[in-house]
Amino acid sequence: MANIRLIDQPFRLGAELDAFSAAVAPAGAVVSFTGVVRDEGGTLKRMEIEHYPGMTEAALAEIARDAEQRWSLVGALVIHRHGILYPGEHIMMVATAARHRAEAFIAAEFLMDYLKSRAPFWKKETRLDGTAWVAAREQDETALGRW
Amino acid sequence: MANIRLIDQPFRLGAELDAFSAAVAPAGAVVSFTGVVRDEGGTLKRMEIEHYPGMTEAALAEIARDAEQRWSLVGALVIHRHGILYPGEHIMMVATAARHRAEAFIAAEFLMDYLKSRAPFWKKETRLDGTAWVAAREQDETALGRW
Amino acid sequence: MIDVLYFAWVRERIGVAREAIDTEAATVADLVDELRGREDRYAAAFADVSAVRVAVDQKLTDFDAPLAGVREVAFFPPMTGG
Amino acid sequence: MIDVLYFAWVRERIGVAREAIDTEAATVADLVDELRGREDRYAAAFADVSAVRVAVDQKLTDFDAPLAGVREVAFFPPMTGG
Repeated sequence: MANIRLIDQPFRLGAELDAFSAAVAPAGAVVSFTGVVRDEGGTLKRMEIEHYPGMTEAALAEIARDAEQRWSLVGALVIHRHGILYPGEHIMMVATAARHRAEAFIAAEFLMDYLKSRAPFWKKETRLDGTAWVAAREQDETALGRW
Repeated sequence: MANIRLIDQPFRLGAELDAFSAAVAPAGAVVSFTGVVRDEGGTLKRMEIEHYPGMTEAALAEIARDAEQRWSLVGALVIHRHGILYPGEHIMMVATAARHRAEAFIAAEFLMDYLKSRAPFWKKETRLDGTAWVAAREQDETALGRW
Repeated sequence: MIDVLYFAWVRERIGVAREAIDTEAATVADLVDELRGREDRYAAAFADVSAVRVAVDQKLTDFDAPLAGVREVAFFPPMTGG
Repeated sequence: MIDVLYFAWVRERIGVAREAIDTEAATVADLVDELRGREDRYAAAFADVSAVRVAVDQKLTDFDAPLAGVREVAFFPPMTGG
């Protein structure tokens, strides 16, 4: 069963990966992805992530369940923050565990592609010159065509 | 510059990923892969990894340099153990950092594919019923055709 | 009565995060037309519906989706998580 | 004199990890033939050369590689790192 957490405070990447890795001990391969708030050359002051309570949890659970079934994962982890974040902070992480590396890699990429475009999160950036909602990247939508 | 380490003692996965993530702060995307000694349903007692001192370091450095150049990585980390390992221990890890996730993922897969088939390591397993060298998997060799 | 929720810049343009709307609209598109006719702030939010996504009872869907029996409709821009 | 190194089961079959060999062999394949003719343990290690890989001066290469000026040759099975 996937471990899914939606949180409004920083999380400890390394500690989370250690705990996940220990929990999926029979797996031979563990892949993680972490998204980090870039400082954009010092121009980004902070990021705010809005989400849709209720739908967010359901969407993440469905995406993780899909991944687990498609690639017989030993386990999957999704952590995503909302609220205010500062440059250098981790926005989210996914981790996947499988018997061999190919499955762990592809499942992590699948999770990320869906999480980017199908989980109800919206990022707003406050830069030195003002505030703006982050626009969806067209390649994030087209990435879904792979699956 | 890639950080490459060949070690004969256990390493702390989470602490290594935290340190790597902090060192590549301008990157938006960090991917890690970790290979773990499986216990094969309790039949595996230990694994011994032999390597070719001198060539190993050179091969790892060349593979990492290739990855950094092909995908403009912000950073890359390779840690690989040799000597005796027990089930549940981490055999190796790679981590990659890039501006966007696609580059970080593909560079990590490239590192793994080359590390599997082009870095001079050999695994020997001691099972309940005896000792045997691990055979190379054909798909590990064919995986290189992708690059 | 349907609970209508707005997120991100759709919320900012409309000025509320959630409201209960008494409507006979048969589909999401009908509801959008009805809202557009009410006040400028709705017209501004729905000026370009190709930039707006919709969820009905917390499932992503499209503007043709029927509203019979529906409790909750949400409008928002394309998602930017991860 | 060339330093010849053996790893994994190639090392186990030959019984040493490294030895200095005085040889006039022009290529890796010639060296393998020479070794095979010496003793059974070499013949056993090189019985199926399709299962053996070679590095010359720590670079992977093939059995056609020339040995002129070479200091180190290593024989081993396909690698199984990662």
